[in-house]
Amino acid sequence: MATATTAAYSPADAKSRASHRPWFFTRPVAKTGLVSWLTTVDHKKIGLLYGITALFFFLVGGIEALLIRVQLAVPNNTFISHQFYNELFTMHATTMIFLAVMPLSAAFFNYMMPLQIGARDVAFPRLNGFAFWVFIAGAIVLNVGWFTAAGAPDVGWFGYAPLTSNAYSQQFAGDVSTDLWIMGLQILGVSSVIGSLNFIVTIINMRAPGLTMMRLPVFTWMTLFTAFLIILSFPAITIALVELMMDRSFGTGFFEVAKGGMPILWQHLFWIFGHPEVYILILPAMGIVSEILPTFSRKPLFGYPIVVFSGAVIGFLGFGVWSHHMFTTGMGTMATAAFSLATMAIAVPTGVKIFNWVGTLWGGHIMTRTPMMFALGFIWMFMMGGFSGVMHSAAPADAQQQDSYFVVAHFHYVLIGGSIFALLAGIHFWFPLIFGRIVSEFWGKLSFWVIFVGFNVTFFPMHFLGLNGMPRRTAVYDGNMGWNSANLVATIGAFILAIGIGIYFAVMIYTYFKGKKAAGDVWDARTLEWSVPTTPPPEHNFHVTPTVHARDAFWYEKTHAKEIAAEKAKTAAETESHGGIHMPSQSWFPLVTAVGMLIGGLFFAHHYFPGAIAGGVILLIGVLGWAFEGPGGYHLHIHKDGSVTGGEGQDESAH
Amino acid sequence: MSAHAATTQDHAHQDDGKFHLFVQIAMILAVITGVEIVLIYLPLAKWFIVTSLVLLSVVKFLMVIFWFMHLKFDKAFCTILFFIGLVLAGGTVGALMAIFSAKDSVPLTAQTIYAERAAEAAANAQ
Amino acid sequence: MSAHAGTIDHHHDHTTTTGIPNKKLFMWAFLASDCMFFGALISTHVIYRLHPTPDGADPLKIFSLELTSFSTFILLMSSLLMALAVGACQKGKVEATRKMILGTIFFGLIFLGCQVYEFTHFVHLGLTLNSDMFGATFYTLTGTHGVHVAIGVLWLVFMYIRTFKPADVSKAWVGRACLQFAAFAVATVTIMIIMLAVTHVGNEQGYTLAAIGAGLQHSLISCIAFVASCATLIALGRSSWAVDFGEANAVDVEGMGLYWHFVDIVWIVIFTVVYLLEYL
Amino acid sequence: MRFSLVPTLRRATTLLAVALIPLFTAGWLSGPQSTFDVKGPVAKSQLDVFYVTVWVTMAIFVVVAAVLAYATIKFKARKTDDEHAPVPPQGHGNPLVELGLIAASIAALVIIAVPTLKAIWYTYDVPEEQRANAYEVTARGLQWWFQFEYPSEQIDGSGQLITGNELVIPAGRPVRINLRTSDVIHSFWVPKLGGKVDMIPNRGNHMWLQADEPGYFWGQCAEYCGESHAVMRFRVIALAEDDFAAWVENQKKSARTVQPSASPKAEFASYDMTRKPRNAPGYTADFDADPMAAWVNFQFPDKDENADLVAKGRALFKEKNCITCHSVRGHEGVGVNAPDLTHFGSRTTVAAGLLENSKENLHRWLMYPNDVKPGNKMWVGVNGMAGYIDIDPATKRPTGTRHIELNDTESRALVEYLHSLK
Ligand code: HEA
Ligand code: HEA
Ligand code: HEC
Ligand code: CUA
Ligand SMILES: [Cu+2]
Repeated sequence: MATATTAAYSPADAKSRASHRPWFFTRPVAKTGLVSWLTTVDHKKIGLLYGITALFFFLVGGIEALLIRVQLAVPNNTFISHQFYNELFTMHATTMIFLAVMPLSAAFFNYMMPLQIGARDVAFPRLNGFAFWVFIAGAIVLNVGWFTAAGAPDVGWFGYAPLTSNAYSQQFAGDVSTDLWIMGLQILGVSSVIGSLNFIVTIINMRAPGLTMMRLPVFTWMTLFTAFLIILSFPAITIALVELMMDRSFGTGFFEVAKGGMPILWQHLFWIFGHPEVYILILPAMGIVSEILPTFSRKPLFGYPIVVFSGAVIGFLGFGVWSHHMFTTGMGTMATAAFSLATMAIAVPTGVKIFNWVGTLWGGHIMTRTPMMFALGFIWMFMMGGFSGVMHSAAPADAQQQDSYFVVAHFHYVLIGGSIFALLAGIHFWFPLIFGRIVSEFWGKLSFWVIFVGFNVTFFPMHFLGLNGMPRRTAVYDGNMGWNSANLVATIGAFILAIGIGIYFAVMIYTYFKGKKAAGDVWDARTLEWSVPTTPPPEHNFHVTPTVHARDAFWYEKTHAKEIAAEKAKTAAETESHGGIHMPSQSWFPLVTAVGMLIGGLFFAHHYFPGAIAGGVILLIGVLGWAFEGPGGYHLHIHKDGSVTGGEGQDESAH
Repeated sequence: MSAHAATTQDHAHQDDGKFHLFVQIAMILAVITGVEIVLIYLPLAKWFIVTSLVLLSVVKFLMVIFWFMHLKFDKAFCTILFFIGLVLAGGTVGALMAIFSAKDSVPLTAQTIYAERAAEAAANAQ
Repeated sequence: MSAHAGTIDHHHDHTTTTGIPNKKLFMWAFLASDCMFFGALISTHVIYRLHPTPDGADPLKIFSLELTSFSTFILLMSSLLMALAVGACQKGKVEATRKMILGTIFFGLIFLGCQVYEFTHFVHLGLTLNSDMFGATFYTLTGTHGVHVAIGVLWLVFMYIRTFKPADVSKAWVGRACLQFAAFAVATVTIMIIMLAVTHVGNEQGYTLAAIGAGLQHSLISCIAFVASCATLIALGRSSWAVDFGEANAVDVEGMGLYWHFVDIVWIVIFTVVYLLEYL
Repeated sequence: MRFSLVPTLRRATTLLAVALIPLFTAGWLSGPQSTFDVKGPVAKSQLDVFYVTVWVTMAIFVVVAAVLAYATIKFKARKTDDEHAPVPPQGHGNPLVELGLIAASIAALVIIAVPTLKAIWYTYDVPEEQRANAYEVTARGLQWWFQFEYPSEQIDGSGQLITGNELVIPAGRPVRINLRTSDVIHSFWVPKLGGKVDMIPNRGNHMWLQADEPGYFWGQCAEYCGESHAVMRFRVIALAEDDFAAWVENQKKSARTVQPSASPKAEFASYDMTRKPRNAPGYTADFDADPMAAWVNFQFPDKDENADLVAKGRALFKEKNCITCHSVRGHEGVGVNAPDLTHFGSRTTVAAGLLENSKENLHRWLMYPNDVKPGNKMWVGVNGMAGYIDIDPATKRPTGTRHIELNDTESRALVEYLHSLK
C-alpha cells in the first residue's frame, strides 16, 4: 500500500494539472461582456446585478401598486376584476418584499460590506454568485404565473391556509399559480439563506487586520444581524411551504380540516418567519442611515455600542413577537397578553436608535445633501410608522385595526418611509463610489421632495381609512362608507410618488451616462469603502489591505496620513513576498446549478416529475462540477506606479 | 510562531487520546439509549419518566456536540453560533407547545374526541 | 497555505480573522439554521400528537421499538466512526480516513435500510402519508431526517472517491475509485440480502445447517455478487497510488462530520420525542 | 439669486397640510363602519386603549420631533464655509442620556400596557356577572356570505333557528357569538360594536359584544377569503327586548304563504330591469338616511303585492332547482348550502349585505349573480350542487352551458315570491 502524501504544489505541477483538466473545467476569464457577468464571482459585480434586478422589480411592484390605486380611486370602480386585483396585491407584496427590498439590501451587503471590512471578496465567492442566480430563478418562478392561464398567485402574501389548498386556491382546476408561489418562495429562501451564511462567515472571518468587532461599521453590523435573522427565520417558512406542498401534491392534511389539520398552524409557522422578515427589511436600512448621518454631520455615530447592541436586541426580540399578527385569531388571553407586551418591548431598542441618530446630529456640521435628506426623511417617516406599530401592539386596539387600512398605512410607513427611503439614500450616497459620478443636488433634492410629499399624501389618509372601517384587500368599496375622498387623495398621492420615483431614476440614469465625474471621497466620508484607490473600485478593491486602528477607519487614515502611508508600504511588500494579491477565479457552475434549480422548480410546480428530475440532474451536475473544479484563483501584483499585472491564466501558482 | 507550535503539540497530544475517548463516549451513548428504552417500561411515575428521558437525551445531545463535534476543543465562538440557533429553536418550539396547549387552541376535531373520552370516563366511573 | 508547510494546526486558520476556518464557520452557521428547520418540523408533529385526530392510527400498534432502537444504535456508531475519520484525516492518515468513511457509509446505509424497511412495514399496517395526520407528520419528519442522512451518505461517497485523487495529475482515477466504491456498495447490499434470506428461512425451519444452506440458495445471485465484489475490492485494494489528499483536506472532512453528527443529534431528539414518549 | 426649492416646498406642504387636515378628518372618521363612533362596551374599551396609545405616542412624537427638527435646523451648515469649518468635537455618546431615555421609553410603554392588559381580559368573554344574561348565537362564515344560528331558539321539527346575512340581536344585553366557518378563514367585524375575531376552520373561536341601544350596524368580512372577499358583508340589527322577542316569534314561523287571487291580474314590471354594470352601487340615499326605519318597513308585506306572481314564483323556485341549495321552511326548499330564505323578504339586503333588498337589486342578483359577486357559489355551484352554470366534473372548468337560466319574467316572479317571504 502506498502511503498517502500531501501533494506539494509547485508551479510546474500546477501547469501540468491545468493542461490535464477537461475542457469543462476551464475557468472563464472574460472581464467584460456577457460572459463576465454570467460567471462573475466579484462581489461588486454581483452587488450590481442584485441592485439592477431589484430596481427592476421595484418598478414592477410599483406599477402593480399603481393599478391597485387606480382601481381604488373611486367607489364601485370596474377598472379591473376582483380576481386580477387579488393577484395584484399578492404579487405587489411578494415582489416588493422578496424581489425588491431584500435584494436591494443584498446589493449593498455584497457591494459595500466587503469594502467596509477591508476584504478582497466574500468568503465563498462562487457561492455568492450562486445565491444571485438562485434568486433570479426564484423571481422567474414567482412571476411566470402572469403568463399562464391560471394567472399569477392570488392567495395574499401570507397565503393563509386553507385558501391555498387544492380545494379553495382556485374555483377551477389547473391552479398552478399557488404551486408557483410555493416553489418561488422556496427557491428564494435557498438563495437568501446561502447568501446570508456567506455574509456571516465573511464578516466574522475576513476582516482586515485590526478591525475588531467593535470597530465594525454599523452597516456591516446590521448586515450581520440581518444575515442571522435570515438563516434563523427562513427555515420556518421553508417547513410551512414543504407541508403545504405535501398537502397539495401528495394528499397529506397538514392544513386540511377534513383530515384533522389546523389551518392556524400555517399562520404560526408563517409569522415565525414573517415577523423577523420585517426586521430583515428594516435593519439594513438602519445600517445605511447610521452611515449617512455621521458622514453628513461630520461626527461619529452617537452611542455606537448601544446602536449596535440595540440592533441585536431588535433581532432577538423579533423572534418572540410573531403572534402580534394573530391577535384576532382567538389565541386566548395569556398568549395575547404575552405577545402584546413582547411587541411593545421592541419599541425600546428601536427608540434607542432614533435617539442616537438625533444625538449624532446634535452639535454636528450638518450638510443637507440629498443622501442626508433621504436619511432625515427616514427618521421622520420610520418613527411615524413605528408609532402606528405600537398602536397595533395594544391587542384590543388592534382588534379594530387588524386587516384594515390602518395596517396598510403602518407597514407602508415602515417599509417605504423606512426601508425604501434608506435604500434610496444609500444609492445616492454610494453612487459616486460605484460609478465615479455624482448626482446633481438640484435634481436629487427635487426627487426627494416629490417622493416625500407623494408618499405622505398616499399613505397618511390610509390611517383614517382604516379607523373608519375600510378593510384591506378589497377590490371594490361602496360610496356610502365615507371612504371616497381619502381614497382619491391616496391615489393622487401614489401618482405624485410615482413621478418622484420617476425623477429619481431618470436622474440616476442620466448621471450614469452624463453626470459630473467625481473623484474618490466626495463626501469626506468615514468608513473604509471610501479608501479604495479608484472609483469605481478596482477588482481587487484595495491595492493594499488596510490595517485598522479605530472605528471610522478611513477618517482615522485621513487624520494620520503619514503613519498610514508607511504602514501600507510595509503591508504591500509583505503581500508581494507572499506571491501577490490572491483573487478567486470565475466559474460557470453557480449558473449551471441555479439553472437546474429553475428547471426543476418550474416542472415540479407543474407536477411534471420527469422534468423535475431532469432539473435535479442538472443541479447535481452543477454541484459536482463545482466541487471538482476546485476553488481556483490567481494572483495580481501591484507596482509602485499603481499599475496592476497578473490575472487568470497568467499565473498558475495559486491553488 | 513558537506559541503556535506549542498549541499544535498540545492538540497532537490530545488527538492521540481521542480515539479511546471517542470510543468510550460512543459506549456511554449506547448505554444511555439502552437505559432510555428500559425506562419506558418501568412502573414509575409518568412525570419522572418524561423528565428522565428528556434529561438523558439532553446528555446525549451535549456529548455528541461537545466531543464528536469538537465544540469542547474549538473556539467558543462556534459554540455561541450554534447555540443561537439552538436556543431560538428551543424557545420557538416551547412557545408553540404552550400556545397549542391552551384551551382556546383545542381543534374542533379533537374536541369531539375529548368529549367522547370524557363520556367514556364518566360511564366507567358509574 | 504554503507558508505553513509543517504540521497543520486544525483548530486555527491563520488566514481568517478568528482563526476558525471559513468552511467550519459556515457549517456551524448552517447547523444553527437547521435547528430552526427541525424545530419547526418537530413542532408540527408534536402539536398534532397533542391533539390527535379522530380515528387516527395508534402509534403503539405500529411502532417496533426493537427496530428503532437498533437503527438508533447504528446511527450512534456511525457518528463514532465519523469522529474517528475526522481525527485520522487531521493526522494525515488517509488510509484510516478511508476506512472510517467507509464504515460511516456502511452504518448510514444500514440506517437508511432500516428506515425503508420501517416505512414499508408501516405502510403494510395501513399507515401512509395520507392515511391520517399521524402518518403525514411522522413520514414528513422522519422522511426529512432520512433525506438528510441520504445526502450525508452521498457526501461521504464523494469524499471517499475524492480520497483517491492521485498526486500524479496525469493519472486517470475517477473510474477506478468509483468501481472500488461500487464494489463496496454491492458487497454491503448483498450481504444484507443474504442475511435477511438466511434469517427468514432460519425463523421458519430452525437454525440448522440445512436451513442456512436453503437461505443461501434463495439468494444465489446475491451470493455470487457478494463474492465477486469482495474479490474486486481485494484486487483494487492491492494497488494504490500517492494521493492528493491529506491534512489539508481535514477541514472538508470535518465539515462533513459536523453535518453527520448533527443529523445524529436530530435523531436523538426524534427517537425520544417521536418514539419513546409514545410508550408512556 | 439661486432659486431655493427646499424651503419653498416645505412651506407649501405645511400650508397644504394645515389647510387640508381639518377639512377632511371630520368626514374621514365618521362612516357606517367608523371605529370612533362606538355603540357598545366592547368597542368602547378598544377605543379607549387606542386613545391611550395615540396620546402616549403623540406626546413622544412631539418631543422627539421637536428635538430632531431643532437639531437639524440649529446645526445645519448653511454655507459651504460652514461645512469646511474645523470638524466638530468627535464625541461618541453619553451613557446617562441613553439610560434615561430607555427608562422613559419603558415608562411610556407601561402606561400603554396596563389598560391593554385590562382590555384583553375584558374583551375576551362576557364578564362573569353578566354571563347569565348573555344571549348566545353562532355566526358561520362561508364563501362569501354569513349564516347565523340561534341555538336557544328551537323550532319544532327543524332544529335551531337559522338566518343569513343579517344578525338580529337584543340590544342592551351581552351577546356571545360562537365563530365558525365551513370553508376558509373569514373574520367577523362590526366596527361600531367591537373589533374583529376570525372564523378559522377547525377552531372554536368566540367573541362577545353588546349594542347599548337598538340600531342598524354595518359589518364586513375582514380576512381575505378568496375572489369575492371584498363583497362579503353583513348587517347587525339590535332590537329592544320586546321587539326582539316579536322578531324571533315571527322568524320561528314557517314561510308566509300568499293565496293567489281568484282573478289573475296582468303581469307588469314595476321596476327597471335593464342590466347594470358590474360593481354598480346597490343602495339608495333614502335607505342610507335611516336604515333602521327601512328595516322596520321590510318586516311588513308589500301593499301592492301581486299574489299570482308570488304563486308563480313559488313554482319557479322549485322548477328552477333553487330548492337544491336553499331552504324555505314550510315551502318547497330543502337545501342547506345557501342562505336560508324562509323570511328573506324581511331582510334589508341581498347577496350578503351587498345590495339593498329592492326589487331591482334582487332582480339583478337573480339574473346576473356573477356581475354582482364574481365567482359566487350560486353561480358556480357548491358542495356538488350545480349552480347557474355547468361545470365539467373532470376538468372542473365551466362547460359554457347553463344549468339555470332565467328570463326577465321568471325572475320577476321569483322576486315577487322572495319578497313575500316576510
Ligand atoms: C420594515 C418593516 C416593519 C417594521 C420595522 C415594523 C415595526 C413594528 N411593527 Fe409592523 N408590520 C410590518 C412591517 C414592519 N413593522 C408589516 C409588513 C406588517 C403587516 C403584514 C401584513 O399583515 O401584511 C406589520 C404589521 C404589524 C402588526 C400586526 C397588525 C395587524 O395585522 O393587526 C403589528 C402588531 O403589533 C406590528 C407592530 C410593529 C411594532 C410594534 C413595530 C416596532 O418595531 C416599531 C418600533 C418603533 C418605534 C416605536 C418608533 C421609534 C421609537 C421611539 C421614538 C421610542 C419611544 C417610543 C415608545 C416608547 C412608544 N406590525
Ligand atoms: C417594501 C414593500 C412595499 C412597497 C415599497 C410598497 C409600495 C407601494 N404600495 Fe404596497 N404593499 C406591501 C408592500 C409594499 N408596498 C405589502 C406587503 C402589502 C400587503 C399585500 C397583501 O395584503 O397581501 C401591500 C399592499 C398595498 C395596498 C393594499 C392593497 C389591499 O389591501 O387591497 C396598497 C393600496 O394602496 C398599496 C399601495 C402601494 C403604493 C402606492 C406603493 C408605492 O410606494 C409604489 C411606489 C413605486 C412606484 C409607483 C413605481 C414607480 C414607477 C415608475 C415611475 C415607472 C413608471 C413607468 C411606467 C408606467 C412604464 N400596497
Ligand atoms: C348551487 C346552489 C344554489 C342554487 C341552485 C341557487 N342558489 Fe341562491 N344562493 C346560493 C348561495 C351560495 C348564495 C349566497 C351567495 C353569496 O352571497 O355569496 C345564494 C344567495 C341567494 C340569495 C340572496 C340571499 C341573501 O340573504 O343575501 C337569493 C335571494 C337567492 N340565492 C335566490 C336563489 C334563487 C331564486 C335560485 C333559483 C333560481 C337560487 N338562489 C339558486 C346558492 C344557490
Ligand atoms: Cu370572508 Cu373575507
Ligand atoms: Cu410583525
